[in-house]
Order: sequence, then C-alpha cells, then structure tokens
Amino acid sequence: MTFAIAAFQAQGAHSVHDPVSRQALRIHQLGEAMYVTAAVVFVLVVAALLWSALRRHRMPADQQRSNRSISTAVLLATAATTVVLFVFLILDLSVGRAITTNPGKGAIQIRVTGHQWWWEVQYRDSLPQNWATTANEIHVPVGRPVVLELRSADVIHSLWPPNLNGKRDLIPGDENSLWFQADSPGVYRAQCAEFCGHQHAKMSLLIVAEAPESFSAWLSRQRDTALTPTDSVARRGQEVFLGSTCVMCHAIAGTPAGSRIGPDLTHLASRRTIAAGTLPNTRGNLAGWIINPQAIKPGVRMPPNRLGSDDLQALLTYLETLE
Amino acid sequence: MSTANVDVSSLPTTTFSHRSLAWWGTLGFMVVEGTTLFIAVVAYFYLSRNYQTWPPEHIVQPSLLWPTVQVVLLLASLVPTVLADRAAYRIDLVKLRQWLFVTLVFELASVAVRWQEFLSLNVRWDTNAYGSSAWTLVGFHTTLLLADVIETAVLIALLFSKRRLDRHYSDATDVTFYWYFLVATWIPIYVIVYLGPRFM
Amino acid sequence: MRTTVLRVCLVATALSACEREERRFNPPPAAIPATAQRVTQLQPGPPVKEVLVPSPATVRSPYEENAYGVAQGKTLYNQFNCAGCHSQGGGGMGPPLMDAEWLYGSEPQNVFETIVQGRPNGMPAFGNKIVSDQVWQIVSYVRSMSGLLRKDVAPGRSDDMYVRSQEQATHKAKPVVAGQP
Amino acid sequence: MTETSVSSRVDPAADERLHQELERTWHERTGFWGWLTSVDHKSIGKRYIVTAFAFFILGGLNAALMRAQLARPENTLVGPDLYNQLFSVHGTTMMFLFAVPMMTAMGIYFVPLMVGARNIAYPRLNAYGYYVYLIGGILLYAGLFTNTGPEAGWFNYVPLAGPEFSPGKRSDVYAQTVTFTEIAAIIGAVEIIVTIFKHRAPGMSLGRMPLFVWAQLVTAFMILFAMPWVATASLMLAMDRLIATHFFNPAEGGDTLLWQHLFWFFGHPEVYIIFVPALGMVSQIVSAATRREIFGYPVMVLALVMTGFLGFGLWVHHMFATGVPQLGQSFFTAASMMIAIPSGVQIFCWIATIWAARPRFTVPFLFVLGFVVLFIIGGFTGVMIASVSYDQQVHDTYFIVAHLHYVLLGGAVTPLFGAFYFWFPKITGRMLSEALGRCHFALFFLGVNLTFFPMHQLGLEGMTRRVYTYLAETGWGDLNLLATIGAATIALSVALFLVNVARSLAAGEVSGDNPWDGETLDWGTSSPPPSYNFLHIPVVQGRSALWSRTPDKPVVTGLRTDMHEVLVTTLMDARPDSRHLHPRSTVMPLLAALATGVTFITLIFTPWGLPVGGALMTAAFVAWAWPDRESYEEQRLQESS
Repeated sequence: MTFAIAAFQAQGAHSVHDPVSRQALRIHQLGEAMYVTAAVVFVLVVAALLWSALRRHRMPADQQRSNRSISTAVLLATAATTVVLFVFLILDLSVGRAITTNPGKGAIQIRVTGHQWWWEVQYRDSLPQNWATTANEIHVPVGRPVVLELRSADVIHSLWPPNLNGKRDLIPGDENSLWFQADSPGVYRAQCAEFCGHQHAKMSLLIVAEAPESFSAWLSRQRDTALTPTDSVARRGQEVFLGSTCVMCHAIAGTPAGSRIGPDLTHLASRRTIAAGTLPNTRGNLAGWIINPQAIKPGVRMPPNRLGSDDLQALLTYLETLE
Repeated sequence: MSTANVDVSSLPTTTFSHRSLAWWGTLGFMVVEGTTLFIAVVAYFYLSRNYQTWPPEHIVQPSLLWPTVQVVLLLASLVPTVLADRAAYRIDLVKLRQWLFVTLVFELASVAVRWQEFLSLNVRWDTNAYGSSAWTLVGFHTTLLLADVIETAVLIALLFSKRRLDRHYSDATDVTFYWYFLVATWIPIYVIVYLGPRFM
Repeated sequence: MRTTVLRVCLVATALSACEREERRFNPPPAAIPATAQRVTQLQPGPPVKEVLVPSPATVRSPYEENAYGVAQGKTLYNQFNCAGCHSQGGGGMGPPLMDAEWLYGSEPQNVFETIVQGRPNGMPAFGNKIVSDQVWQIVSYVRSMSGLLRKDVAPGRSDDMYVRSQEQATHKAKPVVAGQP
Repeated sequence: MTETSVSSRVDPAADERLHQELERTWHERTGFWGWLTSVDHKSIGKRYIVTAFAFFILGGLNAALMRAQLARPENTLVGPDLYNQLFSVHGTTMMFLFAVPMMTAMGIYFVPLMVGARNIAYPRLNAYGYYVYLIGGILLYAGLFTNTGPEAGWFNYVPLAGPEFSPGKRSDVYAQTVTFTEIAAIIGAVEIIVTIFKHRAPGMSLGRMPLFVWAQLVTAFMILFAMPWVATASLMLAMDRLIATHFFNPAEGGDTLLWQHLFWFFGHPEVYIIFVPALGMVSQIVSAATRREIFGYPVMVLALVMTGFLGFGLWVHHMFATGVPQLGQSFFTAASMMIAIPSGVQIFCWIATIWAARPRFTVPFLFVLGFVVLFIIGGFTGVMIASVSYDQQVHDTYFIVAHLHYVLLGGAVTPLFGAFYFWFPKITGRMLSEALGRCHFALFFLGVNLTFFPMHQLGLEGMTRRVYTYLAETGWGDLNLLATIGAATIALSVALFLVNVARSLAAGEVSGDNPWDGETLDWGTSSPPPSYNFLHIPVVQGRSALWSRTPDKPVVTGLRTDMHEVLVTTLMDARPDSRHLHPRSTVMPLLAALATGVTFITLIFTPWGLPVGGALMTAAFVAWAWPDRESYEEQRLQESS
C-alpha cells in the first residue's frame, strides 16, 4: 500500500495541503487562518453551552429577563461574530484579488478541451503547423505563468489542480480560463471535479512542471509528426492500426489517421499514463486497455477490440515507437 | 389579568376580500404564479444575451395585430368584471349572474384570440431558444387563462343551480380578483414578447 | 384472472423500462465473424484486403429497444461522419434516411449489411473499421430516423443546430423497398 | 385534564356533553376508506411524517450502498451506472421526499394545534397535497427499481441531464418527481400561511406566536418564492427533452448556466427551508427543557425573518467555479457570510436561556446539544466556502459532502430526532424510552462525526464528489473505510430509534397531556389530541399560551358543534372576525391527485398528456368544487345561523 502511494505520488501530487503556486499558497494560508479561528470559536461556544447547561443554578424568570449582563453577553457575542466574519470577508477579498490578477505578458496559452472522459490539450501557435496536440498531460515551464483556455466538447467538466489553483468549469458554449504559475518542478495531478457521467471518477490529468529548457525540448518534440516505423513488427503494427477500428477515432500525425474523436496518439509513448490518468503507461496496461477498455472504465466511449494476438503485439510495438 | 370568554356566535359567515379565507388562498397562488411568470421573463431576457439581435437573425418580428386585439379585449373585459365584482359585494344575484356571464364571454373570446397569438409569434418553439422562451411565456399565461375560464363557468353554473349559497358571492369576487391578476400580468408579457423585440 | 393480466402487464411495463434504460457497456461477443463478399471498393482509411462480416441473419439486433444504444448510435453517426453524405437524414450525396423508402430493406439486418459491406455507387464498407456492436447501435439510430423505433426509445434533440424535428417525434411511415438506386 | 389544560370552568358533565357532540361532528371514519377520505390535519400530518420518514430510510439505504461501494478503492460492488442513480436518487429523496415534506408535515400537524385551531386551512387541499407528494415519491422509486432512476444528480445539471446525454426517461422521472413534490410543498406552504394568518386563537397576536410557528411561517414564505424556480427549471428541462425546446442548447441560443441559476435560486433557499423549521423545534425543546421562554424573543423572530431574506441572496456561491464575474462574487461572499449572523444570534439566545435555568437533560435536550455542536462545525465550513477563493479549491469535493451533511444532518435531522422524542407523546399518547433514546443519541452523534469528519480531509486531499470509485494509489482508502463504519453506526442508531418507536407504540409509558411542561397550546389538549383538537378554543393571554393562562381560563364560546365550524381571526391581533365552515371528509382530493398523477406521468412519454390529463384534472376539480347535497344543506344551515 505504502509502495503504491509512493508510486502514485511519483505520478502526481494531488492535495490542497501542498501548494506549489502563489495562488494555491494564498488560498492555503487563508484556509489555515480560517481553521484556527473556527477551532477557537468552536471551543468557546461549546464550552459556553456546556457550562450553561451543567451549572446548577436557576435564576427566576423575571430576573433573567431584566438581567442586563445576559443581554450584554449576547450582544457582545453577536458583535464578535460580525467582526470575525468581516475579517474573513476582507481576507477573502484580498486573496481573491491576489489570485485573479492578470497573468501579464509572456504567459503560455494552452487550450484544454474536456471530453467524456478525457482531456484534449493543445499548444497553439501563430503557425498552425506548429500546433502540438496531446491528451491528459500538460507540460508547463517552472516560473512562467500559464493560462489554460477551457472549453468543453460535450457536457460540463471542471479542471482542478489542487496544488496549483482552485477549479474552473469547462462549459459547452462558453469559454473559461484558469491561470497559475508553478514555482517548483514536479508532477501534479488534476481531476475532473464536475460530475460528467459514468467515468467522472477516472478523468484525471497530469501537470508536469519542468525547467524551461526541458519544457521547450518537450514541446518541440510534440510538434513533430510521428516517425515512420523502420522495424518490421512496428510496420505491421501500423498496418493493424490503420486497417482496424483504431483509425476511426484516433489521430497520429504523419499517417492518414486524422480522426479527433479520441485522444491524439502521435506521441502516446511519451505520456506517463493512459486512460486519462488511470493507468501507468506500460505495455501490459496498454494491451489490457485496447482489448477491453470497458473492464477498466465501464461506459467509456472506446469499444472492446478483438485483435489476434500477433496483431495486438505488433500494434503495441508500433504504439511504443510513438515517442 | 383576567379575560372574559369570547362569544363568537354573532360573527358573520360570509366575508369578502382579506377577511375571507379563499381570498388568501387565491392571493397565495397568485404569488406563486406571478413568481413563475417572472421566472419565465427572467429566462427570456437571460437567453436574449446569447444573441446579437433579438429576435435572432432570419426570424420575423412577432405580428402585432392579434396581440393588440387581445390587450384591447382584456382591458374591455375589465368593465363587466368590475360590475360583477360590485354586484357580488352588494349580494345582487341578478346583476352578478349577468355580468359574470359577460365576463365569461370575454374570457372565451380571449382564449380564441390566444390561439392566434401563438401564431403571431412567427417562430416555432423548437426553432431556437428565442422561440422556446416566447412560447413558454405565452403558454404559462394561457394555462392560467384556461383555469380561470373553467372556474368562471363553474361558478356561473353554481349561481344558476339549486346549490347556490351565500358564500358564492365571495367566491365570485375571488374569480374576478384572479381575472384582474391575469389582465395585469398580460400587459407586461405583451410588452415584452410582442413589442419588446422591436426595441431590443 | 384480471389480476393476472394486470400483473403480467405491470411486469411487462417494468421489463420494457429496464430494457429501454439499460446501459450496456460490455456486450457479449457476437457470433463468430464469417467472411462475406464485399460489394464496393470504397472504405474509410487505407485499403485492406478483406472485410470481416458477422453473419447478421442469425444475430438479433440488440439495440432496437434500448435508448442508450440508440443515443450512442446517434453520436457515432455524427462522429463517423455519416452526415457527410446522408446529412441529418435528409440525404445529400447519399440517399435520405428519414423517409419511408429503403433501397436495400429496412430490417435491422439489411441496414447492418449496408454499413458493413457497403453498397454500389458510393456507400463505403465499414466492415472491420467499426466493431459490430457499434454498427448495431448505428443501425438502430438509422431506423429511428424514420420512426421505426418506439418513441420512448428514439432520441430527442441533440445539443446542435436545429435541422430537423427530433427522432422521437417522427411518425412511423410504412417502409417501402424502392427500386434500383 | 391536567392543570395546564386549556379547558374552561370546571363542569365535567357539560364538558363531557360537549366532547360527545364535537366527537360526533369531527370524528372521521376509520379503516381504509376513512384513510382515503380523511381531511383531518392530524391524520394527514401523521401519514406525511411516516411517509417522509420511510423515504429517509430509503434514501439512507441508497447512502449505505454507496458507502459500501466506497469502503475500499477500486471496489466492484456497484458499477458506475447504478452508482450514479444511487447518489442522484439519494439526493433527490433526501431533499424533495424527506427533508422538505418532513418539515411541512411537522407544520401540518403542529401549527393548527399551536395556534389553537380545529383544523388546518383548506383541509381538502391538504389531503390533495399529500397524495400528490406520495405519487411523486412512488414515481421516483418505481424509476429506480426499473433502472429508470435519475442519473445526473439531485442538481441534475444540463447538458448531462439533457436529451442528448441522458437518453431514455431517467431525467424525465427526475423532472416529474420534482413537479409533484413542488406542487405538494407549495400547497402545504399556502395552507400553513393561511392557518397562521387567519386561524389563530383569539388573543394570539403576531407577537405572541410560538417560535416554531414563526419558523414555519418564514419557511412557508420561502417555499412560496423559491419552489417556482425549480419547478420552472424542471419544466423547461422536460420540454427540452420531450418537445425539443432549446432552453439549454447552446447551439441554438440556449444556455447551460440558465439551469444552474434557476436551480440554485431555489436550491439555496431550500437549505434554509429545511433548516429554519428545525430552529423553531429547537426553541420549543429548549423552552420546555428549561421551563423558560426563549431569551430575546423579538431578536429570535427577527433572526428567523432575516435568515429567510438572506437565504435568497446566496445562490451564486454554488457557482463560483463557473467563472462568474469577480464583483458579483464578492456580493455573494458577503451575503453568504452575513447569514451566519442570525444563526449565531439564535445560538447565543439559546445559551442565554439555558444559562439562567437548570435544564432537564431529557433526550430531546440531548439532541439539541448535539445539534449545536454539529451545526457549528457545518456553519463554520459554510463560512469558509462562502469565500470565493477557498471555495474554488474545495467546491465539488468531499469537503462539501462533509459540510452539507453537517448542516443538514446536524442542523436539521438532529433537531428533528429531538422533536420526534419531544412530540411523540403528543401524537401517540405514549413516551419513547429515555434509555434507548440516549443510546440512539450517542450512536447517532458518534456516527455522524465518524462518517463526515474524515471527509473534510478527503476533500482537501483531492477526492472529488460523485465518484463511484477511486484508485488505490490515492491513499484515500482508510479514511473512506472509517466513513463507511460511521455510516453503519448511523444506520444502527436509526434502527434503534425504530425499535424504540415500535416498543412504545406497543407498550410505552402513558404520557399524559403535557409530559415536558411545555408552553404552547398543543400541550394544552389531550395526548393524542381529540379529532376536534380543543374542547374549547382558548383565548390566549400571553406569549407562553399555557404558562400565562389565568385561573379563569377564558375560552371562545358560540361556535357550532354540529358541523365543522371554525373561527377566523384578524391577521395582526387575532381578533375574532368570522365563522367559517370546513369541509367534511371526502374522496375528491384523492381523485384529483390521481388525475394530476396521470397527467404528469403521461407527460414523461407524450405531449398528449397535457390535453388528456388536463381534461381529467378539470373533471376532478369541478367535481370537487360542486357541493353534494349533504354539504350543501350543511352550508346553508350554517349561513342562516
């Protein structure tokens, strides 16, 4: 179990408690302040309640009504409540201002489109041939603001990277955006937070924050088309891909496969996970996923595929070349 | 402090307006229905923000003839309604029957014109959100209209029947009260749905 | 006696609701595919040697009374670009699908064959490009376009531009087999 | 009759005669037919309470299944499709079929008793409302059992619930269930308002009304203004699905956020509709436990009214993640935080009441203590999520699941259980066992904390709501297991309560009229109350109706005893104003409800439901309005007297 957790954390931290951006940090601090206040007030009120209930003194009714100190106590408690709330309000406004300020120039724009149940990620450029499309994994450079342009292809989703910022909905017919700046490198997990159907539970996304140089290297690799396989098994695998059901939904740049119904597979092998953050990207998992995705994510749009074992192995070999 | 017993045997059994229970019930449902109409109006304006023009491009403006006829008809119907109302307060059975019947005729005419008003929208409910919200707004009001027609008809029948009671005078004022409500709500709907698109 | 009838009716209603609402994710494997003659050279994607076709005459169409399957069929119809030729049922390059005329028969098996084998004059063969389960979903959707499915199973409008009245409001027209295309 | 009884001068023979006469007039037939035709608010109220509690159990069973599924990561007990239906039906049940109807039911039973009326205003409509509600509940569960349960949550967001993404009839079942329950809730609200406005006993001016009655009044007004929003929204959804309107279709000018605005403009007041009556219950329990009027009555009333108003200003705080403009958000943050003030004031006033008295630690009072503790926790997380920035982190996570259950279970269900223990003797004439009650309380309090406290942490660690499973690597397994154990504890406590009820019904200690020494008029009549509620309608002389009664016990005289004649009083001062005749038992409400049921259920399948059902409903209501010979004779007799 511990090992599994460690493995998972290598796949992406996912907690409000561990902020790595200014936004998440400010929210975290606001939360801490509110927790401490809440705890103090809670203890005070419950103590007052229990003391009142347990003290064995009974004041005559008319005396209670005319007792000024009781009224004063109630009044003071109300005033204190109001002050605490007012302080919270001010704190909230200041945090709100801090985290919604304009990201400024030089921010990287990334278009994220929610699909049932995966994320399409597109790095656009003034030149369309420089566009890079991937899925379920966003790479960002450390120390530079990133703006996610959020859209939806079907129902409402919500992108939530707790270590980086709060969540924002992806709404069909509407555009939203969310920005953050990762201050330390690492792999952070984001999850769909708005209920979106059968596989809402397994709709995750990894955000990989890395040094600017490695980010640029990654991006330029992602812009490339897929290499034509040289190995004969991989070539056979490509034939399987293009001649079977795969080609109806998936795109691999540099081949005739160009459908945008499912995730773009041009650089599938470079991704850490498959099935929207559900499984580590290994040959075994990939095989299981292709043969019967419904066993892993019941209701997912991808149908079970019946492939002969030679075809499957060739296909896997081909997919592994897509780095 | 001591209080004497209260003898209520001489209190009236038929009361009008806010002294009567039925009036409060009518008012309660007017609040609910008024809120509903208000929501439909909110939806209408909310959806209009999604368009550059309202009505949307390629959709003809709603026609004004029949809706305007309706407004005139409804305003005119207030005359017999007020007279029926007064007759009821005066416990004047003959006049009440008479004017309530005239009111019913107006109500029926209004239902007939309402059919034309749907056509005057010049859009189908399933064409776009504009059509949907306009139809719904007019449709809501029509449901209430039909309910009041039935209510008026039943009351007139009661007034002519052997089962007539004093309390029916009070009930008659509730029916007229409701009709005022329907007329009063129709005017803004007319302005919003039929005139509105010309100014939006 | 009457209670028995009533009970049977109730059970039937309940069962039909269950059938209508089931979300079938993992269909049992269909009959072993048999190799069939393809009738067209057209197909999506690069050419392949042969088309594998389940023999449809022996397989009952699984989605005729299943709203979820039909809705999936509608999604696939658009995603696989059937609309490219058939439009939203009104036809274009391909024949209309919302009318009562059927060139190759209106039975589910006929439509299945049409999709899988292709037809002369333009309909590509989707044989091994779409898994048979999805083909059946598309079949049921295509039939719903001309009102051949129950209204509570046929789809409502999609979140798209208005082009035609929704399938569940389409009146059933008695299918006729039209002459040669 | 005990000392506190509202009964008049001591003349047992005359009282006995009067009792005989009133009993003959107000008694309803027993048996099945009597059940179907009843228009007595106590009979309807009782079945409302029992039905709503049955739905509480059903909703709880849904929750138990969900908790079982989530006990371990990657569990396969329940698949995603069933899980989605379960949580949708759970939410829909708890909000529409349990919480609101239960609070209405308590009002239907106790408001007439507390204001000193013989029956609720519009008794037939009352019966109609119950049947419509029952049909709605049966529809939802018939849906669930035929695999047609709603699948897009109780909030039912479009487009997921729209025609494209929710094929079949599942969302339609949701929409019509909502329609039925809204009709019932609105009817209940109108009756309660009119009962409070026009049926109060003479002398009970607005300033002398019990706090429970004030709470019910505020709630009823909130229902009146809130419920039409969700009813309209669900109507739009049903039309989008059935006749292809485009309210929620962005491609044709519709808007998915329209649903959210309409839904939450109802949805947030809804929380207060559930919570405010519970505040009223707490006040009555505290006042009885301390034998004191609640400290600061005017402030308490003001706080209730303010809660009612503010409840309408918060809806957007459910939508902070949709990206509504910053300025608007600040307004909703401020309003959301402000609503904590009236809640705080009430807690302080209760503490002040308790401080100056020596409370009896009866089971109802224990539940009140538990309520304060749980509610403060829920209230504080509520203030936290009123903050836009913080909400954007925890929105739609298990943190919210924890928050809302602390507020609803802690803030409403806990006082409700207290109220059950408190008023059970009034309804049945028997006490519930204190010993079992204490066990029930302890287990329930423990269970709620065990289930929901860990969920705060789960949310912060990233567990989102409405997930049917989670991966083992997340490390959420242990806390989830703890929550499941807590849920089992809650289930056990509720089972204990049922045992307690069954035991008491069979052989409980006889309670007497006023076992807690309560202040309100309901304690001034026998337990259970007679069919006519009060032998003599009392003249109220002070805020605590029973405690302030002078020895001569003035009452109303001159009301007819041979028919359902009731007293109508003026709005502000409750001066006697007129005599009104209430109808006798009739089957018409049931028939009208069946017609309504046929209409809306047919509308799930075909637009023809409208004309056909409309005709049926017209027939039913015309038959309802037309007096039969017997009631005509009676009415004429009353008018001539």
